[in-house]
Amino acid sequence: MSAQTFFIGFFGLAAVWFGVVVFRTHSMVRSALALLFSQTALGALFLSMQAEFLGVLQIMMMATEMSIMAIFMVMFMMDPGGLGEMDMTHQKRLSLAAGFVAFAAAVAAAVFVDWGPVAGVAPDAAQQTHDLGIELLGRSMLIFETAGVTILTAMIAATAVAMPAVKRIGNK
Amino acid sequence: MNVELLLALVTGAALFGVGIYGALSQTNLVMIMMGVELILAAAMVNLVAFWRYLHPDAAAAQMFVLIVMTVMAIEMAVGFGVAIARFRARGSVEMEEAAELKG
Amino acid sequence: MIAGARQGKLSGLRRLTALAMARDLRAFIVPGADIARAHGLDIEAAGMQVVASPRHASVLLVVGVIPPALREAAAVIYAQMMRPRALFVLGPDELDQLPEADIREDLSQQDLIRGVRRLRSAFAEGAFRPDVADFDAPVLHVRIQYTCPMHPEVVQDEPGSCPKCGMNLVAREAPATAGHTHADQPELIVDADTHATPAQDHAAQHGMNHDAPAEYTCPMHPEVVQNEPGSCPECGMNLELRETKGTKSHEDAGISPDSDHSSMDHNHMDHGDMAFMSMVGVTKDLPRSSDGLPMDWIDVPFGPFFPGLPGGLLLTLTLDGDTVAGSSVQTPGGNEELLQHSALDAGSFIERLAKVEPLAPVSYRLLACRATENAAGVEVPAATACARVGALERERIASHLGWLALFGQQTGFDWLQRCAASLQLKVQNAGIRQVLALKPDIAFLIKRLHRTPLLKSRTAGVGRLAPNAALRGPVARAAGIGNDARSTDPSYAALGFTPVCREGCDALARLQVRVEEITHGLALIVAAGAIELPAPINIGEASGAGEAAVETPRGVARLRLTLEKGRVTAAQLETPSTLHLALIDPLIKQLALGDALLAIGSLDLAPWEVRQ
Amino acid sequence: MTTVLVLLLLLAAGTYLVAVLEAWTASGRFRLAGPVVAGIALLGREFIVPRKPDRIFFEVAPVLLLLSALLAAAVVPLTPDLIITDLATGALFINAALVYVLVALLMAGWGPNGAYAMIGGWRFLGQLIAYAMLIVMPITAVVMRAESLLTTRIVASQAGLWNIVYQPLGFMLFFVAAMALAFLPPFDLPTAKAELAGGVEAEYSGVRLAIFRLGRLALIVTLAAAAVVFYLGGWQGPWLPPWAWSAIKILAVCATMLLAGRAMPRVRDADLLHWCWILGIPLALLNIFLVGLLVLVLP
Repeated sequence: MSAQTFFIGFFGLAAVWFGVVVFRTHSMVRSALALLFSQTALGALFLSMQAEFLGVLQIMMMATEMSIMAIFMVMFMMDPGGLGEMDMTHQKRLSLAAGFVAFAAAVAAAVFVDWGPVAGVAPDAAQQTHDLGIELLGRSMLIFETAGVTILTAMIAATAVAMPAVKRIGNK
Repeated sequence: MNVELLLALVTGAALFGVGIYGALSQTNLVMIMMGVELILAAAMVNLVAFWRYLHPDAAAAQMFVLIVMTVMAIEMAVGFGVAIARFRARGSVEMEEAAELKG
Repeated sequence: MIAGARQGKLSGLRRLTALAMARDLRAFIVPGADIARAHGLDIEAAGMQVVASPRHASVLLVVGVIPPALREAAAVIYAQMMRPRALFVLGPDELDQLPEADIREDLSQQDLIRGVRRLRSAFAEGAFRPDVADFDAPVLHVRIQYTCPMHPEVVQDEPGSCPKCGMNLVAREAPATAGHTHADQPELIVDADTHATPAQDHAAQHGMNHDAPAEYTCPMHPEVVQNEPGSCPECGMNLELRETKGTKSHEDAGISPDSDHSSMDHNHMDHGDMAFMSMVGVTKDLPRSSDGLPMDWIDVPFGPFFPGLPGGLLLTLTLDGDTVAGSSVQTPGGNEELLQHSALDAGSFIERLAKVEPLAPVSYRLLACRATENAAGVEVPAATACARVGALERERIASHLGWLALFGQQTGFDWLQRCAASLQLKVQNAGIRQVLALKPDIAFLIKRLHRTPLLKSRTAGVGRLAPNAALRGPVARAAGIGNDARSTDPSYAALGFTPVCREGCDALARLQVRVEEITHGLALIVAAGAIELPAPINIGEASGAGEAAVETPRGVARLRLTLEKGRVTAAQLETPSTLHLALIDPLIKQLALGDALLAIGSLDLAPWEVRQ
Repeated sequence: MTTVLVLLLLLAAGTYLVAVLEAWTASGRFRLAGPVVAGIALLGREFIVPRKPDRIFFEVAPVLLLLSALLAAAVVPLTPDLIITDLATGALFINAALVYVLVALLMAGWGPNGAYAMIGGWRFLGQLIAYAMLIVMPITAVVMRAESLLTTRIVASQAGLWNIVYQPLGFMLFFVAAMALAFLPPFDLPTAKAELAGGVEAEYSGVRLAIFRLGRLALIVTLAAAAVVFYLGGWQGPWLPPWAWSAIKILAVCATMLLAGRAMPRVRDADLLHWCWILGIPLALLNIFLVGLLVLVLP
């Protein structure tokens, strides 16, 4: 077993385990931080698959994102500390079944599809970063720009929705 | 069949399953968003794995992952915007109480 | 040997750490650094470092007399400190809730230094002991109750499930009776048998109170509140029922100080037997923040020994995030009879009044002197009156410097804190020559203060007060009211006095007024040419009624008294801080926490002189 | 392996000197033995666990703070060869590691179940959203000039002209944001002594407090080292050997960071957010634009 296999397995397991913890813990802050560590483990998984830029970016982006998640969890949950051990789920059986079926189907696809020849080596990290930059600002520029504009629109829209409706309706 | 590719894909599948379970079973909007984040994360794992083991020379695959990250951020922004607005109006982001959203 | 030693044999590595602990003394000062300075103590020069949290302290330094009301809080502070910990008492005070003092010295800098030396050897030898007893005090006993996180009105002494929704009940501490700096003590003695105090019963009743006055409010416009149902004048939506906030804060007091993780409690009761827990129900009665979100408010105690507030001031803030939603203030004692039910002779009365307020003893001594002289009809020679002005102004300078030190501490402006504190220590007992010698240092401090970046943006607009009759002293003068007892004082008129006045009514204006008064005070001392403590004049067997007013550093204090054959039989004191205390609540509403504390600090309250 | 050990030792030495400096700026007393005495004393003192804590968070937070500082230090070169790992994404990695300072403080705030700590933790979160951009965007401009994310390449790109001259605006923004990230005065909102009795630090005692403070000091050194690499030409300089230049520059930046905030009052959090959004981010964008122009115009 190569080191790469080991690390992929290890970080994959960690990511899944933290993912499960998200829905198992009663404390909402723990839940948000479990999601953070799940995503961080994925970042490490990317690193062990030699996708250096993506891995580091994932580790960086998710930390801020999930920290913000944590504060919203505390705001919007009935029992953020989880001391009441209340159950906040519904249609549990259906969800479990759906989750399991999705998992099984995806695994089946992974196992039974012929993925074709496997490439041995990836380009080194500096080359990858360079290629990605060229790709982003060359062929995929339109998609990249669209994504940028979309995120800006989403930011503005979200802010507008979230702002208090001061005198907006009142003036009609 | 490459072991590493399989491991990565199974990881993706497991995250996908957990995410589906979370998105369906949780009653709170924020928790549902967490489920969706996991589903998107699963997609990212698969994309990276395909890039690494099938097309390591295609930079477009990496760009695709960046797009998924953007989608995650957008989902967060819009989700929280809606959550704040609902919380302000109704004092709750529980889905059981969002009858009027069903349309 | 110290009572708060840590368990273990003193050997090897532990001996080394004990030696390090003896070198590294970190003190938490009770009741506060301001009192220590007023007694002329320089803690840092004596070799101890002052810390802000009892968790970081190894020495509890008690300065002077602690009123009985604060002793419980002192015991809680002691219980929160890390072991090995020592109790270092300066002064003759017996503290009933605390263990026997490890080191006891008199109240002076030499004694403090000697005490620190003794403390070092006590730590080096007795930091670890194989047999240590846990510190135990009645205030640390906590009764555990069980309550439903969804239905806080369900409270019982046994674990079980909620009769309304079937959830498991969670344990919590029964509401405490006194406020502490930190509500959570490290050592808990769980005592399920303690009977509920009246205060707790009261809180429990409030939780069940269905008859609370109802208010109707618009879900979109929280500012719309009326007493009857109807539609919102702004958007036409139907108004929703909510209960008034009064009940909420009472009921909350038990859980909130430790910002309990299950803090989404509420006092909504009409869920009936709903199987599904409605979050709408949970948040319906929560108070709305200024941005319209129904948020959970927590009550956080600040004081009585909080590092950023005058020592002894017990402030409880209801915090909505980082914003202050409400507050309550308490001061230690203040109800003591001036005469303690018996007539005092004039000399002891003056001594007694000088001790009322440790932060401004000269002013109160002068007040008592003047009132007795007025009652006896004695005239004071002009030279003495002039020298008394010198002493009063010296105290004003020292007090304002002390306030600057507190201001520096509050704003994290270390240089100002250090510089102002050391100047205060030098000025407060200096003779006229020394005061004049310190003039350049004070001028440098003021010049540097004027050039400080960010100072304006930090203070301008904070703690804005409408000019009104309840303002006294520098606070009034910063609001443009020339309220100054010195203007009518003939001995001041002879020295060419004009009051300092500023418009602005905010913390910046108060800072400027105090700084300017320091400069004016120096000029007045130069004009007076002498400093002499007011001494009681022999009034013989005189009788009569008299009154006097003195402009203390915090504002005018008035004293009325009746003399009968040389003995004071009745006395009535009016102090500026009593009036200022009532300003706090409206002053800090909707301010951010840092601004709120700064606003309170800018009032320069002296909790000790508050009389109710 | 030896590189790692040497660098860790150097980091420890730097941290120690910074501890001495910080004690000096805070109390006005220069005691060379102060930090070691305080550290040993804390090791012997009791570690108190408050009531009803989130024990995992409470225990992990100080370690995570230290870890994130150490990880960020791993890609900082002291000389061309003295670097633990010269990652191809080094400049981004520093960022990624430092974001976990926020996570650590959030955990330290939530863990002990105390109001002061919790407010401190949330305050830092509010702060970070404002200035995280001010760390990333100046680094972007630095990377644009170097045309590489490699930290060694970034230093090499400044051979002719240090970035502090090439893009002074970026340096100022990065410096201020770094001070805010290390919650140094005047940005010490999460640990404000007189507002929150120590804030996130308030409930820590004994060994954990020692680790928390150590992590914070290591963070200051790392940030100073990053500032040196990005803007002050790293190891470059005449006469002295490269390592000496790195050391001198890092200590000088540390001292400036520690001293700068002591002579002014703490910033209000509302003001900080306001300035970051209204002033900081437009200036950072302007900086990127200017550097882009310079890169295109200058050969």
